[in-house]
Amino acid sequence: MEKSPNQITEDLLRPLSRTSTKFYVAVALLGAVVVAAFAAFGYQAYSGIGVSGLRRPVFWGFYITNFVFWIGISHAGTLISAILRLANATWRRPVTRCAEVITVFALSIGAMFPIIHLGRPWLAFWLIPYASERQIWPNFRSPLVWDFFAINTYLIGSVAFLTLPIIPDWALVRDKASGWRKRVYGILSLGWRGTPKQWSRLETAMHIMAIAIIPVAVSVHTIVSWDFAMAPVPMWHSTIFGPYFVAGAIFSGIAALIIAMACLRKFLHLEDYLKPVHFDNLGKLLLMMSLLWFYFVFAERLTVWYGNDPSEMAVFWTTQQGAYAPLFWTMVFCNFLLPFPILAIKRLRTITGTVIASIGVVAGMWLERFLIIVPSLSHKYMPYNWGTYRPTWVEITIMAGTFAGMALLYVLFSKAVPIISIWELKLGLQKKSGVRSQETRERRELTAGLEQKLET
Amino acid sequence: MPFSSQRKWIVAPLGVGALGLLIYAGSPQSGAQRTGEDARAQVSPVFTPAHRGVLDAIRDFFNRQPVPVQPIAFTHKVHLANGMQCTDCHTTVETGPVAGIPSVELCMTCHQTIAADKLEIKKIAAYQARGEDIPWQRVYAYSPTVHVKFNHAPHIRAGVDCAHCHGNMTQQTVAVRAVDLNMGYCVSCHRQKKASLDCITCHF
Amino acid sequence: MDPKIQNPKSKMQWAMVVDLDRCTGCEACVVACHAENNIPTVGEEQATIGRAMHWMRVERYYEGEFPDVRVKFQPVFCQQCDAAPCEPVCPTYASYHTTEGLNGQVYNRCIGTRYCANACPYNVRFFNFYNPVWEKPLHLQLNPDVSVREVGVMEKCTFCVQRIKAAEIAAKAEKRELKDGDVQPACAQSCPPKALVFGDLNDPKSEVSRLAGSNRATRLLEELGTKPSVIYLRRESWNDGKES
Amino acid sequence: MKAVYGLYSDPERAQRAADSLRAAGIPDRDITVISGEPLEEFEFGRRDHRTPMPWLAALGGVLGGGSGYLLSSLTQRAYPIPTGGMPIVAQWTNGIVTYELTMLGAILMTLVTLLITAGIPDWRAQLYDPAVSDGYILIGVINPPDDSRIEIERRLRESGTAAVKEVVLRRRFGSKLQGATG
Repeated sequence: MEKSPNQITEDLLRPLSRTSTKFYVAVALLGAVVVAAFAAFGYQAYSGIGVSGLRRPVFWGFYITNFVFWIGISHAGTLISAILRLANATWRRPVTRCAEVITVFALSIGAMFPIIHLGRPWLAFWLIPYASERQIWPNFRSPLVWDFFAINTYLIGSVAFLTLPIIPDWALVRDKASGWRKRVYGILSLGWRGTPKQWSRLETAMHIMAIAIIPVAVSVHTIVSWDFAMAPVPMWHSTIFGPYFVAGAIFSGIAALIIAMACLRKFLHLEDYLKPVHFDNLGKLLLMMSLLWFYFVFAERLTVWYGNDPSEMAVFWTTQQGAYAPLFWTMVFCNFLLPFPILAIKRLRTITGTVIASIGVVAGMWLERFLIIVPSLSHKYMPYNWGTYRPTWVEITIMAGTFAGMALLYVLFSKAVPIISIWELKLGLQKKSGVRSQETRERRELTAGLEQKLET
Repeated sequence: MPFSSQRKWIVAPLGVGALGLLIYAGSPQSGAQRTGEDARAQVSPVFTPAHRGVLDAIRDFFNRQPVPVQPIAFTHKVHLANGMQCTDCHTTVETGPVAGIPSVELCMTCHQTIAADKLEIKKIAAYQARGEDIPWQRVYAYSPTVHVKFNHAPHIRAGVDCAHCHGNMTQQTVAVRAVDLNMGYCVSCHRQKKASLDCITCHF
Repeated sequence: MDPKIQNPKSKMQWAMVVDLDRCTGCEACVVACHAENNIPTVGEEQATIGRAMHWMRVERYYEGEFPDVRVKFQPVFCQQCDAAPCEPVCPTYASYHTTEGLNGQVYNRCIGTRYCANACPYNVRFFNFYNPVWEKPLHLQLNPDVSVREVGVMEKCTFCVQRIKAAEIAAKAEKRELKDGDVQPACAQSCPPKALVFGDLNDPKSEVSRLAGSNRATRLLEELGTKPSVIYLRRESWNDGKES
Repeated sequence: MKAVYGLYSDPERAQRAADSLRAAGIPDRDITVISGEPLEEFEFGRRDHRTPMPWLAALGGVLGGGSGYLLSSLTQRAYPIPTGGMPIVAQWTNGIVTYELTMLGAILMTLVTLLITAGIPDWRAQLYDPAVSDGYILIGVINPPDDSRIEIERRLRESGTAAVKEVVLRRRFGSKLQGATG
């Protein structure tokens, strides 16, 4: 059953105009958690980072785990949507925007963690290269400064990548709305009219952005991995980290996207737009990433095992059989043993199936980041200095706050912006129904005739 | 009910948040007892925040220092006009890290007789009588957080004029911060004179 | 490997020699270091979870089965590496290489990423998780020549840089070169069996240069390529003179 | 300022209207076309298709990369922090900063080019009709010559629109986005 263009407009604008009490309840509850997290951070900034569970030798813990996790999640959108855009995959149209939103929000949240984890967060601006009377600039050798540049480039790029195709949709809302909404969306839509020139420029710009954003996304997670790989810490100092992290990021990103789409489908009644075929296709992608993830883990572990370096073996065994083994094997279960059969068997690759697999993957990938950071730091070289780590309520509250914050931002966003790109959907319809000018039709017939001739 | 299943996943983070608040409210380190130095020691025997309050922290962040109010309206102008040298009172400037503030006795060696009837001199005499030193306030103080270890002697030996950093003292009564001694000021002079630019020359 | 590390940019190369044969594990160096460098004591509770601060520590490794147990002592402090992993990772140059071959730590520049501490293979960097306070009258024992670090900054052994600077200024005032023995860090000064010797490795006549030429000379985790400036003289007395 | 326009429910008719206006001697650039979605399959939807945007993006990349390289290498020279025998200007790591700023330059240049060439933001009153959002395509002429107005209206109507409208546009910042219909 195909929807008419006007039906599409009506369906997708409904969440913007109608607000249920449940929306307010959700915002209040999520907002409460976010406020609690901000309070926890204020308490930490005031008292000192000692209120977290960090200690010698585990100087990085939950905060950096969450940093890597959220930056990983952010690869959902821009990368997937850019690839699908460039590959001209027609099924992408309802998916791209909800993916790009994840990118922008997850990246903003992730970028907060390096600041949260600082001993003196009020001096975080020293990472910005600006001329000061001190005449000292940031150290461009430091992976943290690379992070600063990479994340900012990615953030600016993905905000543009998300916002540009929204402008025509805002213009649509402007035309349909009345009162203060009309004025607000009138300003937001920047006076968009929809002349052929505007459409053409927008599509060219999106094409260039899609080409530019893919290498940026790859570089961002590579650089995040280099935060670890540049330090001579057992099992960090490895060339595999760049691609391993990029693959992991896309893996968790797709999983987050599937969960977000399932929520949207259910709560915003978008059953006719986010169809089983989308979950099926994303499920296949997730399956491929799961296999790729397993391949990387296996390659990394096997190399370490054969290398038999004593300091690396200490970390290896503690994750394989020691204190961190329960977490390690949970991770393997969540990232491979659980999603693999679900996604590989066509009958199980339903919406429910992919969502279950995705929840497993998100949890598993969080654990993966934790297992990369903590066991290595707690087993560094000289056994006299081995230690352990346990988070405190401050870290847990801040982490809960970021998850709630992500959900909150998503809920608010889907209230302000059509979560599925209306004009792109209509464009898809137009292409499918074959509305074409006389001239094109003639040209098509001509080429079809030529092909027939060539075949015979 | 489309939102009924949503509630379940809202409850989890909220529970954690509520738990966090509960622990926060109950933790011994929370609360408002952290004002003043004495209260610090009572709350935690070892640790406190770096500043006494948020305002203190902000002032330090922007390097705002209080304008010193001196107990005696000392006038450099008059002393220098009468042919005294800086080193007559600031005796250790050529040999040590600090220039040295003259003791009340040193003041009184001259002022026993000179201008002994002036009001301000009587104040000095009173300090001497009580066996106290004059509580001079620092004018050129580095914030403790910048960790600068300045040493006067090498600068004097390198021929840096006192006025370079302290302004023209022949025109000042009580010393005022005539020069903003920020790092840029130090570094440009070090560059000019080809002195060390190693961070640890000053910061350790 | 050539025991001398040449830093082409500097005249000095400050180094320490630790004679493991002489070390008795008395920890006088640890106490002296605490007193000299205003190192805070963190209290029982914090020390239990691993936040104790000792720029200098004496590691103990046990050998053999009870009752035939022997203890090996190994004083460990910042190795002042020539190719230090802590330096390039600092985003603000708080951790950097000084012209005299030290690993400088500029407290005021430190924003507390703790990246240097992770990168350090020797675990000799310490972090101020809270703001340290000296209860009265203990604040009177603070060394005025050394900074009192505040919450959120890293710190570590400086080779008593305040003493080095003082000696250099004094030598310059007397218009002469620094000579071997002019500088003594607190730990070396207080070591009863003289297991710690400090000096300039670039000066071929110095005591450290002589000891560094010993066939017992070795360095900690040398295989990592950090080129430490601390030279350990291997324990030979247990092995009856044989190579261990 | 005045404008005459017709609304067309399907692109074929809009195309016919545009062709008809052109036949009447109205130059291409005076014919306003507005649609709620890109109509690349049609001739009138492909106007102004050529753009130097990719080249400008590449130029932006070059500028960004150049400034990235200069930023990192000049600041390292400005205060040469000793690095213990390692180079003061570290080319490999500066390459990373250069790379990121290259991409940033390309992205920003694309963005700026888009905004300038697409003529946004522009909140002044322009020829527009909210019916575009209902799927209609607007074909119109701004400031038609008085003598040919009747002719234009006739041609617009002939091409198959229900109503030809005339609007007066008030060039005032922040005024309503569409003028009063006449």
